[in-house]
Amino acid sequence: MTQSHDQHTEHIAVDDPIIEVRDASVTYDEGTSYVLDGVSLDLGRGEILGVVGESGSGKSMLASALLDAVPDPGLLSGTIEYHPDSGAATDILELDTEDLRALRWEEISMVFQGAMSSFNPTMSLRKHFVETLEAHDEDVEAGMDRAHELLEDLYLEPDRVLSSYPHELSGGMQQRALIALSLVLEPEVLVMDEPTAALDLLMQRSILLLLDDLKEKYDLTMLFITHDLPLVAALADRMAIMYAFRLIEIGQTEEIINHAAHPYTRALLNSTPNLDAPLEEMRPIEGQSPAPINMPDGCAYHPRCPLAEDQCRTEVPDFHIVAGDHGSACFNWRESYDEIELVHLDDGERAIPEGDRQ
Amino acid sequence: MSEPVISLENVEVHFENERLLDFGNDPETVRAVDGVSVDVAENDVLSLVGESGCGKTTLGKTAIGLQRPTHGSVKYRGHDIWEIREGNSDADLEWSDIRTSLQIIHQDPGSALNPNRRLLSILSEPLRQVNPDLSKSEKRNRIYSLLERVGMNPAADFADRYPHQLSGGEKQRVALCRALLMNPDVILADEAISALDVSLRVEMMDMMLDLQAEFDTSFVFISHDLSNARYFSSHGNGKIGVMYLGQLAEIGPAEQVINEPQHPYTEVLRWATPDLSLDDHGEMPMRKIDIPDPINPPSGCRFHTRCPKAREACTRANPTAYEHGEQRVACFREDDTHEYWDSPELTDD
Amino acid sequence: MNSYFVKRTGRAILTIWLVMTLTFGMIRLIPGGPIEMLRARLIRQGVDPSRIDAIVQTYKQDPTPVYVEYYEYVTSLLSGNMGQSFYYQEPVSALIVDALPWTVFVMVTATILLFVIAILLGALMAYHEGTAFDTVASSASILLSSIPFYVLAIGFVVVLSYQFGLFPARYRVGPGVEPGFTVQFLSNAIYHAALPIASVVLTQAGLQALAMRGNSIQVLGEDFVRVARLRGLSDRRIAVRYVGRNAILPMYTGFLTLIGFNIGGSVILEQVFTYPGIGYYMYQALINRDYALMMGVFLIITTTLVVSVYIADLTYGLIDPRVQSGGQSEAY
Amino acid sequence: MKHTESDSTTSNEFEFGTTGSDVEVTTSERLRDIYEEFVYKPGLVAWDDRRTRIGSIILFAYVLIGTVGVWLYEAPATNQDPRSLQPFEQFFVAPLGTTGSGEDVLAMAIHATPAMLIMVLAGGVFATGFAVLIGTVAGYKGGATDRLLTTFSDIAMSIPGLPLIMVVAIILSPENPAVIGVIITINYWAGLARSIRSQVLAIREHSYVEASRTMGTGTTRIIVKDIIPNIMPYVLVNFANAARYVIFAAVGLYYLGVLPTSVSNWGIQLNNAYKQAGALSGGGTFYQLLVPMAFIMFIALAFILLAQGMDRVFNPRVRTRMAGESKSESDDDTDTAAPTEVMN
Amino acid sequence: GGSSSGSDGSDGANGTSGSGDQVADVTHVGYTNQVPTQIQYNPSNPTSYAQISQYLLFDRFANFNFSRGGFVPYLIQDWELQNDQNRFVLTLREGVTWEDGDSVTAADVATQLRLSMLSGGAIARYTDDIITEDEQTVVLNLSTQVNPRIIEFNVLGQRFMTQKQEIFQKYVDKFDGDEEAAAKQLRSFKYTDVVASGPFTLEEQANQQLLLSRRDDHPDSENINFQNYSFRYLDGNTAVHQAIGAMNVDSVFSVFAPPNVVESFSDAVQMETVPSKWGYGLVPNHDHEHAGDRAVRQAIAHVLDRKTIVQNVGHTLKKVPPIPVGIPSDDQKRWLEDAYSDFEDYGPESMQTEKAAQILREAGYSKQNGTWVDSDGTAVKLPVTVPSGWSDWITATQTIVDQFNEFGFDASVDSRNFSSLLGTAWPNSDFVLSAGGWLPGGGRAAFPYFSLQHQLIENFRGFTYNYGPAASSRGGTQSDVTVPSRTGSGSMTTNPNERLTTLSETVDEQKTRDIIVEQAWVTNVDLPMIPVMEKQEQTFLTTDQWDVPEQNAVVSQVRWACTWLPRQGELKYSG
Ligand SMILES: Nc1ncnc2c1ncn2[C@@H]1O[C@H](COP(=O)(O)OP(=O)(O)OP(=O)(O)O)[C@@H](O)[C@H]1O
Ligand SMILES: Nc1ncnc2c1ncn2[C@@H]1O[C@H](COP(=O)(O)OP(=O)(O)OP(=O)(O)O)[C@@H](O)[C@H]1O
Ligand SMILES: [Mg+2]
Ligand SMILES: [Mg+2]
Repeated sequence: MTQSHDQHTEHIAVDDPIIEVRDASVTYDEGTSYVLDGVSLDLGRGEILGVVGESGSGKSMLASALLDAVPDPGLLSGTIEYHPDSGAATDILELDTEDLRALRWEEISMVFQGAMSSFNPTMSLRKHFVETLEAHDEDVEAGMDRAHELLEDLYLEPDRVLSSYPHELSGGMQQRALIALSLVLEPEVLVMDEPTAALDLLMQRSILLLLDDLKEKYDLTMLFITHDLPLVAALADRMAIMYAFRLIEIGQTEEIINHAAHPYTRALLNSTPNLDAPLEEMRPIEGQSPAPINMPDGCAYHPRCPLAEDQCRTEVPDFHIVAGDHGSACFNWRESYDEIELVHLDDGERAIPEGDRQ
Repeated sequence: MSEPVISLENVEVHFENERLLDFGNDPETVRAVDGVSVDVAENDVLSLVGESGCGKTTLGKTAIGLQRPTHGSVKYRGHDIWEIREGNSDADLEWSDIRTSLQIIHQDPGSALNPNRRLLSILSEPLRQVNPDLSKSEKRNRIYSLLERVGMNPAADFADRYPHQLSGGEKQRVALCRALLMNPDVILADEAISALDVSLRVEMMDMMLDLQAEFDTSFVFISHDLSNARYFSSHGNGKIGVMYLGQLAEIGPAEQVINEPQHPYTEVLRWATPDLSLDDHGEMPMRKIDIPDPINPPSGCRFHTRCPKAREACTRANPTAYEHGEQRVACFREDDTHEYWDSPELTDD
Repeated sequence: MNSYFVKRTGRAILTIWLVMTLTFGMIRLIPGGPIEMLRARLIRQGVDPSRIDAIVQTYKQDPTPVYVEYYEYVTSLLSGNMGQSFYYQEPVSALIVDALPWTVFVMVTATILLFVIAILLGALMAYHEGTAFDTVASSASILLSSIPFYVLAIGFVVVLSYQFGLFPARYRVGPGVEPGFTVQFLSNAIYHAALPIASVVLTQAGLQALAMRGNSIQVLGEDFVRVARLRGLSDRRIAVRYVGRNAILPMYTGFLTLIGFNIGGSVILEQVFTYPGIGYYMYQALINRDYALMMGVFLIITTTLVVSVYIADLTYGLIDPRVQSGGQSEAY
Repeated sequence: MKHTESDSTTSNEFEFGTTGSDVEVTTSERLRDIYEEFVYKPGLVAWDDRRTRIGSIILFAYVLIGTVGVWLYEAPATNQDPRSLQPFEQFFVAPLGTTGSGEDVLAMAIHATPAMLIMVLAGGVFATGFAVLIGTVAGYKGGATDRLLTTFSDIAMSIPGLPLIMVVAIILSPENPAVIGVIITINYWAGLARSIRSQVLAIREHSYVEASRTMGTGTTRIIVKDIIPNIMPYVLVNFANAARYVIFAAVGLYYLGVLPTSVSNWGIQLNNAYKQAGALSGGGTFYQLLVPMAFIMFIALAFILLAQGMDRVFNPRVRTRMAGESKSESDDDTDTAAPTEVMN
Repeated sequence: GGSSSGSDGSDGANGTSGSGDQVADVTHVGYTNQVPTQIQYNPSNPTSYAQISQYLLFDRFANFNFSRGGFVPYLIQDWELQNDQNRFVLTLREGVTWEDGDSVTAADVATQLRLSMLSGGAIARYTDDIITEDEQTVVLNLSTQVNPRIIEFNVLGQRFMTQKQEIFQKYVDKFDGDEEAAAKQLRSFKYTDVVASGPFTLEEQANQQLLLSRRDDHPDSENINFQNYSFRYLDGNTAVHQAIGAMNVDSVFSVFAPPNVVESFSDAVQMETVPSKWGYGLVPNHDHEHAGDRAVRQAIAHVLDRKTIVQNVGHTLKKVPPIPVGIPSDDQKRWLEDAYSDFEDYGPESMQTEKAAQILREAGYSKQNGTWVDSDGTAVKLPVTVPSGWSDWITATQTIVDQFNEFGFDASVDSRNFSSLLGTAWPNSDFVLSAGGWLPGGGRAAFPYFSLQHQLIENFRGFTYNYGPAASSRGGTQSDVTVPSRTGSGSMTTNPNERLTTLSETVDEQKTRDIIVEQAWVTNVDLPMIPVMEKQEQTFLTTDQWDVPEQNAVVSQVRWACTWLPRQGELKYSG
């Protein structure tokens, strides 16, 4: 088959999106450097979408963009449509200050990278909860009951935690308290930007488990950002891979893990230490990802890509539909199956079930 | 086997913390390391894993003589290093010899290198210590060759840079070079790869393993990630030690610890280690998420507050290490005749 | 009792005692004693030389060994007696009781005022970072800080007091104003303190404002401020509880230290304004070699300084919840 | 010891890299390096910042006045010109007027400059040098050394500065400007030492310091190579602050008449104008106050500007970015690193 | 009270205008530089003794008028040296009373003189005892012959009728026992609850002012047509300048106001100056190889341009002494009379470099590379020591140093702490030339005996004075001096110590004058001290609401016009 037969598309759609991101870009330095470059993405209602990418690839920008909270002086363009349970869709970027304030935390909430710095160090946690409730004109008593329940769900002792100052809690506790804080207004969507990056694995895994429970209990939609691919593998329904400020691959988790079609994704999978995989075949990715001010033309991965061709150097690839809702922004996604073996799979699994792939 | 390079015997490290404006309380004692015995052989790799705050760093630093143990002994090739330092030993070893033989690579690449010195200057420092007679050009040549060896080409260009002009991975490589230039017997790699991007970790570990073979150096490798520890220890034919609250829960050859974990805590760590398999890891094999306060560690077996298999007996006595093949495991379950088996299971209510 | 508290208190007392001893010794090294200064004064008054000799003769005392003098000084100090001023012929404690409130009034008011101004201005500059307002305010802050307070004070005296007669140039209150809690007295006292206070405030607020600006900008960049915005908190609350509180905290110790520092600086200020406070007496004591008074004033200024740092150290933990553990550091 | 083989290989491998003239190159290279490190790049960065640029220009002007100026401009003497000339009255005789005894006011101010500069330098060097010594040793060594030195500086800090200086100045009646500078900073260093200590406490937690210790590097070398360069920006900023303090205090003491009046000084000029020439009482001698005031303010301004702008200069990030070595580093605006604890 | 001086802004002299003999309820506002609450009136107590208010509260014995060069009788209406000069008889004015109603009697005067005698006053040296002849007459029985002018100055000068017998007799009695204890008690007694003898009584001692109110029953009361006199506390010259400039005060005494400040005052401010009989001169270290050389001293005197120095310091403040001699400027002509023209004036208004150079050359000095060196080739180095902080003296010194340097002496300003001058430099002669007073100060100095004594025998500071003829107790050797004789050729050798003793004991007027001329000549030639300028005391009177005599009137030539004129009916409220 030749590439011309490939189906390609600007974005991979889902059935019942709660958030539709279209061509979201963030620029600094008066438009000269893109730190988020034309990202289009659907977040399905009730799903957990894992976003993976190496440090500096624009993950946090994407997360901030969802709340129209890109740090100054960044400029955010594109559209981000929010579809509430009932009622009309709104473009978040068009909202006025008051509506935006209502949307944030009440509809879409966020947990930041680094809980340690997300709390005001001079205020007790109870204050944080109370002031959040007050700022949104909620009933404080009912809200605090909710907070107690949330904290208990997160394996914390509510009274002790609430009367503490942030620094009196361990990192893991702070992170869980922050999750509770972000859920206290019962939002629909929870955006989590590397909520566990600073924690050790045991705590990360435990929190992930709790998140899964919370998602069920509170009927949440989650966007989970991490640079640690295996971490989300067990949690996420779908996964999106980011490289150099762009989305380069998206699909069901199983698809990504077992049938990743982008050379970068495959390399990333191969460089991930894994308890079960044979040791010999793990390979690091050579080279470094580009900085926003000197992005290469064409596919941003081409300087590191073993499959790079002329076309890659000049054209930015769209999503090529690999299978169903699995899209990969690579001209040579087919070749990558042969050229880059996934080391973590058993030999049998490595073959491409040809029939499924277009 | 030959005599171990370092051997720790029943090492304890306690820190006393004074608290401000805290009326009436005694100073608090953190038992960061509490009775650990372990050996590091020539050309060995020992990985220490465990949760944050369990005492890995403290144990590692104690092993290389950066931290003075409050109890127990740390021996370098059979001689107590603190006695040598104090001059109380009749061994024909100088403290400075020991000092140069035990080196460290830290976790944070950002603070591992003095931001005010160029790489050449940073890397000259170890040579200055071990080979003060080398001429400037000889020093430079050695540095260049080692830089190239760790893949930093062109070396001359890199040597002229400041640390902030390097990526995190490159900084860690320089830190590795610095340790290697000391020609050490043991390098403590304290989370040396944790701060790096996932994609760079393997590369860094490979590099260390290559050089371990080449320079005949032993590594004490600290990580909280079991899969990294496995990668490192397995390749280096070494051991993995699992720490919990200042004590060694389990220690043994890498593949055995990974594949046949004996201690319930090792299983917990295994559970927590992410992998690319899609099947559910299942229920959390722990009764509580948070690690107990190291100031008031639980009585008996330290893990009993979280251990899913804990029984009443575990609250009473602290298990000693049981041999299990090449592994050593601190759990009563190793002793088929222990009263553990007869005591009731612990529940949280 | 808490050991830190005990240690800190012990150190404060030790400090005061050491400074007292040091001063005691140092003052005795000053060339020319009170008697010589008395002689000089009498000569200038045109008193008959033979009478001067007679007077001076009667003041001469048998030389006591320094350690005896020291012992006597310390013991009488412990019973609250600071000795007799040779120049003013009054108990030192009476002079200090008379003068200290005025100095404290001027300097504490000035320091509080300058911090309030600095905090407000600094916060405003930070919020408007990069705007023309920021540039102008920063430049003005720097310019004002380059004026020594006494130079501004002299300028004030020349222009506002002498040229335009808007403010009194000297004294704590006007003639005929009787002390008491009367409106007249209080307003008169404020009127007289206005220029001294203004010269301290104007010359010192700038740097503090810049510090506040820096702190605020730093805090504004903190994640918790961002999160607070996302949480929908009002701007006012963020400005006060989040940015303000955290930016002011690092200035707290500086505030108390500056009070002590300024009380020391009153030596020059009160001279310029002929404001008989502690600093004024310090200078008088110095030029008249009035040992007892000098010691007394020195001791009082030292004590204020030590006490303000002591308070700062002890209360910082209460104000900043993060500071809980006294630093324990391993010796290398 | 162990890897002798690799030793030989490395030296062989890089034989071609070693040129015969290695040593000479090193010397001249080192000179070039020193120039680059300490003159060119800091200069470049300093120049880039408006504050340091203006500050340096002003300071340079003072240095010129203090060196060339005193040589070009006739020294003040009584009756060198007509008495009580107003400024600009006879511009070519005495541009800024004369005193009641016919001294050129500008000449007095100019000829007071060299002593002032020496004072500032001596005071600044003493205050910062001593503070660095005490602060780094206390912070780095910790333990009993730390307790001793900290108590020492705490006590020094608790002595009221100005009164202490006045007493010492009267005891010693110093005339040498360098000595005066040191006396003025006799306890100024203490606060600085305390804050340097706390910075060192943080710095010594950096892993490269521990790495140096692990290599067996001596304490002195660690302090000099690993610690001091890190506090250099802070020290320089505080040097400028100390300099300003020296000016303020010295002028104040001269104004009060506590220091010997044999030398000329702006403070003495102030005093004379204020107390003798009747500048207050509308005798038309206000200009005699203004000239020394301006001299004091501008040099103080220079030091504030330098202090405010200077912490960038020795920051290697900014330095290399300016020198065009690295392009990718983000601008971390060091503006925000204003000192939090400033004293008059 | 009737004080109208409520605030800084108001003029003290408003209120109902009095006409004719009526007493206006106004306050004349003067000034004091002492903290009012601390002022006390026991003249035997040196601390915080009043400096101005006692002039109104107490009657002075007699007042020295500088213009007349003699005492004007006041409380002591008449005095006479009689009975073969062994009695000094004082006669009191009639009708003077204490404010408690008692008359001021001879017993009071005697008490005060006795206390002075007992506590070491100068009269003790020649007084056997003091007796009261009757209510109005006091007699001093003298032990030796004394120059009557000396007695006058010692008994009448600067003495106020303060020590009422009723209150102070007990101290006299105490001297019978333990003298030291008595002296100490007397010295520490603070006389604050005063019983006035003058035309005013002390009404109030407040923080900022002393308030005095008029007494009806003083003989001079009728001369005073205003009710109150207050002394406002003003600290420092500038405060005074401002007060008088804004006419917030009605008069000030003894203030230091340079010409430009005086010029800035309104026309309604009138300045009176009186000589202070004290002033800046150069005191050489006579043991110094150059300063001890008469030729160098003469050269110095020639080099100095005294007029320029005075101009630099301020002509309102200082006066140029016409000739450098041990007699105050105003009194030189009066005492030297015909001999005046024989005296060398050393060029008061110019630098006589020619003459100076000639003198030096004759004495073996020469000029090399612009600097004078002595015959050994040692440069003439003349650092001039001056107390730091005395700004007028420093200005003068600076000018002198500049003139020296211009001439070719290697001179510099050596400013030192006053205390270190007092403590070490002066006692140890650790200087080359020191700024110092060339006159002893006070009205006394108008009698050349005192000023010559000061120059020739004992530097008044009571420290080492190593001039040859000086008293041996001071470091001198009481040696003779040889100077060229005043008239024509030849030289004259004299022993100043002996001659001045003679002067103090003679009652013969001609002899007195002869010795004065002779010893003045010695000071003029040998220059034991080099007079530079004489201080002027300034008093300011406002004329907008007060009638005062015209400027420089003879009656105003006293210390202090502002307190003397009211008694004389010469300062009246005019509305
Ligand atoms: N305020 C800013 N101004 C300019 N560039 C910025 C700013 N904040 C972030 N960037 C740049 O935007 C790019 C994307 O940043 P982002 O924080 O989204 O990365 P990330 O994927 O979240 O990385 P990490 O895993 O390190 O958090 C980076 O290159 C970063 O340098
Ligand atoms: N210098 C010290 N003073 C006091 N307590 C200390 C000190 N160093 C470590 N501790 C305490 O000792 C315990 C063990 O610390 P250690 O750093 O060895 O843990 P770790 O296993 O390395 O943790 P991590 O994975 O977070 O690095 C912790 O509770 C820590 O707080
Ligand atoms: Mg991020
Ligand atoms: Mg650690």
